[in-house]
Amino acid sequence: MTANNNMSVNDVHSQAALDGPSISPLKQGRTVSTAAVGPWRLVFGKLVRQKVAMVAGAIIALLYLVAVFAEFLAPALPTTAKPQYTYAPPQAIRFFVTNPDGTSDFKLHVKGYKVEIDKVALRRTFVTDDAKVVPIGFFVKGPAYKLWNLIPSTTHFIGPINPNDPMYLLGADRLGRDVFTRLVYGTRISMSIGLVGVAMSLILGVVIGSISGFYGGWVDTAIQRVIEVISAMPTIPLWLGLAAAIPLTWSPVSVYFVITVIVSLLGWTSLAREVRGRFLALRSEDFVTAAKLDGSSEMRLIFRHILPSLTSHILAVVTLAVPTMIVAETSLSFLGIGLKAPVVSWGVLLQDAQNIRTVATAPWLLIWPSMAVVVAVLSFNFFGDGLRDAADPYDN
Amino acid sequence: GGYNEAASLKEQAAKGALPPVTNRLPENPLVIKPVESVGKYGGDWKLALVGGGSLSHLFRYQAYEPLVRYTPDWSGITLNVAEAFDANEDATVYTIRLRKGMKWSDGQPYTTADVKFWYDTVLTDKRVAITGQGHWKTDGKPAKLDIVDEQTFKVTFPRSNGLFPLQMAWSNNDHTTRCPRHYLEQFHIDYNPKADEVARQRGFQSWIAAFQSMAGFQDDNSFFLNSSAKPCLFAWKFKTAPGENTERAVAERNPYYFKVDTEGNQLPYMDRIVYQMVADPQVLLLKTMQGEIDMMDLYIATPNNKAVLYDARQQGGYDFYTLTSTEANVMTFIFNLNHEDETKRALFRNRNFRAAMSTALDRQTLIDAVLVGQGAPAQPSVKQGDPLYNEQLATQFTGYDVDKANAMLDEIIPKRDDQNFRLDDKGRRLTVIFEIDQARAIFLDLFQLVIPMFQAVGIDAQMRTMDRSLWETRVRQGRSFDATAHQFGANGGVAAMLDPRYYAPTDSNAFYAPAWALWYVDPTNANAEEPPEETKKQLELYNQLKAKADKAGQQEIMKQLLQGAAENFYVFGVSQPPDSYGIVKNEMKNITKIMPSSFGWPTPAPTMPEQFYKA
Amino acid sequence: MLAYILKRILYMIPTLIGMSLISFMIIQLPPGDYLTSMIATMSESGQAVDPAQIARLKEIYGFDDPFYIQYLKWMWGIVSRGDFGWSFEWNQPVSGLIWARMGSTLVISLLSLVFVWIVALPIGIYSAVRRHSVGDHVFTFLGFIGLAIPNFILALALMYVAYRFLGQSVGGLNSPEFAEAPWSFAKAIDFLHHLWIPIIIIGASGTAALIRILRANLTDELHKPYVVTARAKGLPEYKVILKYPVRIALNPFVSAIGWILPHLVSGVTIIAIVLNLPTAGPLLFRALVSQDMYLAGSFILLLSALTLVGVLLSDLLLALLDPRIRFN
Amino acid sequence: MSDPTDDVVLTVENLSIDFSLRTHILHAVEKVSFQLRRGKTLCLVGESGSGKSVTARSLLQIVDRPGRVVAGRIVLKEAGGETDIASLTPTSRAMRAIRGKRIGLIFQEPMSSLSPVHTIGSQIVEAIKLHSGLDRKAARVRMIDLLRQVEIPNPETMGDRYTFEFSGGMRQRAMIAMALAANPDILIADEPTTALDVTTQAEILDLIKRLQVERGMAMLLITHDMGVVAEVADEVAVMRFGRIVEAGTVDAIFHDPQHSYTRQLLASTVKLTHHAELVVPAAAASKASPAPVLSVRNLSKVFGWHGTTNTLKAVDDASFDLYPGENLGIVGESGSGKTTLGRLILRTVEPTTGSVIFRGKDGQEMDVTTLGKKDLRTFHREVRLVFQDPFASLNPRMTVKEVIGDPLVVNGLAKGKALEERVAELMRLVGLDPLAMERYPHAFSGGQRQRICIARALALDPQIIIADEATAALDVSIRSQILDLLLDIRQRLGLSFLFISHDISVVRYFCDRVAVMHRGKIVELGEATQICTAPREAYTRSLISAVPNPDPRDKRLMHRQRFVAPANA
Ligand SMILES: Nc1ncnc2c1ncn2[C@@H]1O[C@H](COP(=O)(O)OP(=O)(O)OP(=O)(O)O)[C@@H](O)[C@H]1O
Ligand SMILES: Nc1ncnc2c1ncn2[C@@H]1O[C@H](COP(=O)(O)OP(=O)(O)OP(=O)(O)O)[C@@H](O)[C@H]1O
Ligand SMILES: [Mg+2]
Ligand SMILES: [Mg+2]
Repeated sequence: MTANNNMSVNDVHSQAALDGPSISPLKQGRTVSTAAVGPWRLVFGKLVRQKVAMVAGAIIALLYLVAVFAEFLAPALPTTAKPQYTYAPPQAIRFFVTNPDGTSDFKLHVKGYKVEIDKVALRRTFVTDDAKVVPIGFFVKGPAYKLWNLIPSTTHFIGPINPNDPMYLLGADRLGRDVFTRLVYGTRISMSIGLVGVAMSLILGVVIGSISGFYGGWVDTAIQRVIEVISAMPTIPLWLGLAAAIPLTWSPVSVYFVITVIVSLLGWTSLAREVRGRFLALRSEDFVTAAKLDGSSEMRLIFRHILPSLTSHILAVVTLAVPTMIVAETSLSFLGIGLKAPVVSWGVLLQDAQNIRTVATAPWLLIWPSMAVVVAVLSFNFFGDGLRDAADPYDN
Repeated sequence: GGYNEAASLKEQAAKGALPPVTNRLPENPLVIKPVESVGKYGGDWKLALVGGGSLSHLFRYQAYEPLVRYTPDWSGITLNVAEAFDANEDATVYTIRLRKGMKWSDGQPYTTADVKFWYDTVLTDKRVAITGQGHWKTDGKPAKLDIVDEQTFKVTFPRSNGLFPLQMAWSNNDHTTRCPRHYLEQFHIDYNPKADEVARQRGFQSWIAAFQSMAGFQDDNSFFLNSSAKPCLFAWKFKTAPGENTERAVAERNPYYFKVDTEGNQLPYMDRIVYQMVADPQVLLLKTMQGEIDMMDLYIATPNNKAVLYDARQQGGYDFYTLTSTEANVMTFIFNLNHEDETKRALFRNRNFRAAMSTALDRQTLIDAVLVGQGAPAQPSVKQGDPLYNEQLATQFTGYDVDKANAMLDEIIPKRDDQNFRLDDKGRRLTVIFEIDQARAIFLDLFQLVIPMFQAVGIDAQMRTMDRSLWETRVRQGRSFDATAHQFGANGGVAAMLDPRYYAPTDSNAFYAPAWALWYVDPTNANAEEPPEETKKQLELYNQLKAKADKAGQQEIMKQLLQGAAENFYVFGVSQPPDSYGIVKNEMKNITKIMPSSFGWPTPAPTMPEQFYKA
Repeated sequence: MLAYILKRILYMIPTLIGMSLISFMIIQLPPGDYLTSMIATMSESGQAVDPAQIARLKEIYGFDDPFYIQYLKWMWGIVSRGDFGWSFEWNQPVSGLIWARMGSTLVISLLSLVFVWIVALPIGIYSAVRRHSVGDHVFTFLGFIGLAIPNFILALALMYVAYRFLGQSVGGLNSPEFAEAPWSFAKAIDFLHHLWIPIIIIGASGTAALIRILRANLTDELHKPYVVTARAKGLPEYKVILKYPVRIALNPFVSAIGWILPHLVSGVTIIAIVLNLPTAGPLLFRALVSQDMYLAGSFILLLSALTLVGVLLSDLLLALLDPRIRFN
Repeated sequence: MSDPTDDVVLTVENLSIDFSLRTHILHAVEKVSFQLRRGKTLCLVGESGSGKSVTARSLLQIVDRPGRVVAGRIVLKEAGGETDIASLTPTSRAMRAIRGKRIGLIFQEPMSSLSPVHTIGSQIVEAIKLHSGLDRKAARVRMIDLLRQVEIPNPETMGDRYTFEFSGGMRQRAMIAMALAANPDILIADEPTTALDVTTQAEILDLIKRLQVERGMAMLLITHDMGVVAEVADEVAVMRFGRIVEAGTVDAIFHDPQHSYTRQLLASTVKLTHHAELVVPAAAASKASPAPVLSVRNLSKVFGWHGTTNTLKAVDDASFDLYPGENLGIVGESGSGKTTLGRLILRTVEPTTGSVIFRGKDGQEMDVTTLGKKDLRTFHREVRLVFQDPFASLNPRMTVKEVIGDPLVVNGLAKGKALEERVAELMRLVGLDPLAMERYPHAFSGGQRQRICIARALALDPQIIIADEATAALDVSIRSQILDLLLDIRQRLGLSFLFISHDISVVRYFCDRVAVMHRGKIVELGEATQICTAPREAYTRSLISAVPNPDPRDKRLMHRQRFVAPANA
């Protein structure tokens, strides 16, 4: 009898499959597949189809590559100052040199400078010296460095063939340091330190918001009060207070790291509020009750059953928070409580450029670091956008 | 005689709102010879202040009216509020005569009673406990004040105090001309039994706080705060004082000002001084370029800004004036000779160590990069050409020689670790943290270049920048900092004697030896430390110098002091400070084109702003 | 409803106490106190400092009291007399200073808020309705540029532009010639001339976030069945969108209004310093740097309290707008 | 009647609608043709997912995004000629003039089809003003009139209420009022009664019929309830897989069906009018007087704050026993407390008073109302719930394998390979293809989802399953298959069912005993056949009389009894 019943169900089932709704392939010759695809494959597949997100992802990858191999990629050292080239403008890369006999040869080079000192205006004026050819090349010998503080080397990805020749592709700063080099080195700090803070406030925000929204009641009320206190507090006093309270013997990087961490300990509130709101709505959903009836513990309910519904939101927050952290660093540097020289970060570079002299006479000091921040921020956002769209299994 | 006055005052006098000008001026007004020409009345002097904590700069523009003031070239002093200022032979008794009929800005007479009031309530009143005015004391005890009559008083020191007149002229050093008895009485319990009540009405806890605040002598910044009600002797008095408005301050001409020009016109020529409160120097720079500022050098006149200011001369309608430097060096490296850490203290006190560090510096590179080539390698010293010039002090260890520096260090701290940094006697890596006030932009630039130079000789030098107040707390009050950098001091003349901070640890500005300076001021202080013999000798020389009443005698001793400084080699520097600059609107007249730059000679006040005028 | 408001107001009391305690703690974090920076300045001008006198001053200012006594004294002054303490740096009661600056802060904050909304709302709606269109990408791009360029850099650059090409007096909210003048038409025009830079800069960073959030919320709402219902009635498309999904998508913004004040004050501080605006930020910043503790503490406390009120107001506003919340 | 073509107000010709999906193009509607006539009702029946709603929406050009009309014409008769709706731009003025004014649409989901932040009244007023040019006052008067017509009590005050203050039935009626606001010529009603119990359903059908007669409106009624079809249809079109497989007069369809699917539909309908034959309660047969596995005593639930007048007794003093191997049906009006009763037993809602005694396999008794967290978890292993709404009870972010496997994982019963095998076994048991276990819930049809929920309930070998409207969303043929499956499982595993439903025929088919609930109280409890054929209580009688008869020649609803509740019950 049992078998019989089962049979009848299966019969209809297979009949339905035979005589289902009519479908046709998207394009001629493509096979139709409705077979199951793993969730990650699906996300990835969707992501790949979003061109903007892919480009953004590639740029992020590139930025991290630059961060990892900064020493090798930079033509010079970030601290090497050449007084004779203070405020030297950027040089254009040129490809051909004209020989005296009128023919031209392919030779990668930049043109040197003619420098004059104006004693009254207290500045050097630079004129491109067409006669001075500075040949440049790839994998050239240059100033010695230690890759990751371990591997000593003198090979640079790009640089002047004669290490003493001036090559300032993005110009020089007020101490005659190469902006390109400093930008490359700055990538390392700017793209790494903030992430710890982002991760911390993410975890705190999610966990505390979950607990508040899941349990409700007095737990929720208490947590809400704490959130109110913390987020109503202006951040500048906190930064200043902390900056002054941290022992001086710590290196600037670790001081900044610690401040970042502490501030992210306080920066979780907005995410927590959002997560809580969603939890309040979701905790009474049937599928949560179903999971509870299945015997799931509260932790499992929170993390396995409810949280995945928030992935898209959380992803968006993360991708927004990373660039916010990069920008925040520059603002803190401005207040003198962020990173400081001799550490090189984009924020420090921008802080250096934060004066009328630069705006008026050396805009490259402002433009390139700003560009770096803008590109990073845009990349993170477009990539995050794409990820979010792709992670939504119900979006077509 | 027939004195002339500004139209607005004339009007008021005509209406009877003011007494006639003759009655407002003292019987014997101070006659000022204009720098170029007799001016005309009118116009605002537009200035700016950056940040709230910089009110002490007001002394430079508006409030330099001591009994005696410095001459425009800072070669000495000249009479100002005082009609006569005489010393006895051994500089123990000074007799000072005020101007008869001289009045505060509210028309009340200014007499010796005001001086006496100050002496009683500020200098010697333990309750009020306002500090400073060290030149009124010898051996920590105040001089004796004798009032002879309404105009004359005598100051008697138990011991010779030859620097007294020079110090009286120092910026903000002369309380006696800024303490209106008739106004401040109400806040002092001895003069007004209800002072406590008055204080509470104004929001103060007690009469002490109220009196301190109203007198404004407790620190430089508070003298002007909310001071529009306080009478003064200055050319301009506040109508809207700083603090009464946090955005701008306005001072108007004082109808009772005691100076006239050679043609009998009562000074000042200009109607008002208008200060904008600016939060960031960059805005001020833009405002200057736009022509919103009439005459300024503070905050904006950095070497870096010169190029943009130069380009904007046309649009801003201004030109430059020259500020001759009075500082001992562009930047002085200071090691903490009283360090808490014994090993470090011993090392830092080793003159050869400091000499080696000095030798490791490539000064020409620093000068080229940061000073655009302006300047010459030198140690903190009196400048060449000054009668006090000491060649050894100025030039020793200025040659750049890494090998030599290494060799010198090898004799002291030969051991190195795997990263090639030197180890101290205890085997720790020798890390020297330079703590720098982040507001000093030039220091930051210099240090970016200096640190690799120190590292090249195996010293793990690091820089920590911090906010000014934190820096003050750590460096001025702390003993645990390794090293720092600072400027100021003096490179010659009168200033070198008044501020010998890098030549002998005479006061708390000698950051290299705070404990020794403390010992000099107060040997019984718990934090004081007896300095070694050679330093004690320096301090003794300074005592002798102070006791000399004549200039020649003072110079003789100063020379010995400088030679001692060369031998001690407490600190080292980078370069002789190049001349600086300021901007002045083309329409501003009677401006001295070359003047010293200093706080003690409060630039440009000794060039007499009261006779500035706008064409 | 009334009970709810009362309950919320009651909740505010412990929150405020917590906030005051934290504000007080923060301003005490840096080593030293106002006296040390004052002594520092005194020594800077060559005055010798007598330790005995320092002790006396400490006593007069009450700096040698333990932390909690100082805190209680301060709180007692506020509660009993409305006395927020004394500003050492400005030598004035704190309250006068604060109120003078609070007004302009609120004006600028509100104006830039309005600016942000005016710019971001249409763009956000457009971006949501035309998701992934060229216009959407262009606006997103521009918005993010505003987000990515540190606003002090933008402030500086715009000021330079205003100086160089527009010949405008930069910084502050008035040209010097109008600073003392009474309000007039010309002064108002001048005021507006000064206002555009700060508003654009504050707006630049704010719009991007608003556009993004609005776009996301609206996208979620646009395909809800009740929108189709409205369409099926025959309503024109713009009415369909404005009346239904936009109304609901705005709710999160309404609930966030209350939190904007501290963000604006913190975020605007730097701009205000650079642009020389007479707002609370720079004064607070100075007070913190110089350890003018009652001024700083009162500022923080007041901002927090205002925020709390703002949060309450925005919650009430939200309840007014969204009956689901009102009736829960 | 005159020439039938004169009566035609709308003609659909060869309508085809495609959905371009990620992997393929779905032809949701293919070559569909039908006509709507003045004063007549066309019923569209068919399998779930066969394209009924999509067809209806296409008439107003509001098909959801990837959907597109690819062929065919939708010709609307106008005063001066004809308009092809399919050729209009969706946002054009012409199209907007048709929406609401010419064609009114009642949506399938009343819950979310109304704006949550506007009052019901204002949403109706908007529709009135848009097409009639009445001023606000007049529009409001008309709105109140409309609400009164759809039998909303106190229309003056209810008009100012919000959606969530309306019960499901009231929302559906408000929706109808809105669709009728501009006196449309054509009314499209998309399953207007799915969420309702039979009594409410009957009233709404009555109303629509009345209005139709009054106004001569043409109606397109979409439903899967063959009883309803038999009661109201003039013509019937049967859809399957996007095509109309058969169309004709209602009589012809019911009494002379041609297509195999139509026959299958009708056969299932008829089958469900009797009690399942082969079922003998296993436990009841073997034991003389078995102890009940679950004893509910005096269970009550009061919603709302204590002490205020604003309280609602959702369950009021309910007592009953459930014996091993027994199917106990619970029927009753919408909102009578059925779901709440089930939830009280599981304590996902805390009871206000009363006790629930459970006897485990080992014979040990426990009072569920006093259990601690840990014991409750063991209890939940034995008593499982199938939710009323299968879709909502499936986590949209978990694959079916994870959903069914979750109870096994958290109870530590299976892992890895073993887990996969057990899940496959369960899926086969409920007739699902185990190959589909990696798919997400949205990739299943309503019936398959319901079966997933049943598989999850069965995973832990429970003693009791509380099945809450487990077949409500299915068309009749699938419904009967699932019921058979459950009966079979009961027999094999010896479990008991608490079967909550508003469908009397399903209860009669499936249950041994039936409890009738009304306003939280169990008003009658007895043998299923007795309740369905000889109800004793007045309420039960009215309930049974409201069950539509799936025979157009015997329209029972006309003779139904109205139950007037005693005042203030
Ligand atoms: N937005 C959409 N995207 C993809 N497919 C859709 C969409 N809307 C409907 N479909 C598909 O179109 C087909 C017809 O759906 P429709 O809603 O018309 O079914 P129905 O006959 O109304 O079913 P039910 O009785 O369950 O309401 C279904 O297979 C459905 O999956
Ligand atoms: N959480 C709750 N808060 C307040 N009232 C509730 C709640 N849950 C249910 N109710 C009310 O309790 C009554 C019974 O609801 P229940 O869901 O048990 O009805 P039902 O018999 O299952 O109806 P349906 O046939 O529509 O599913 C209803 O009037 C409902 O409005
Ligand atoms: Mg449908
Ligand atoms: Mg129910």
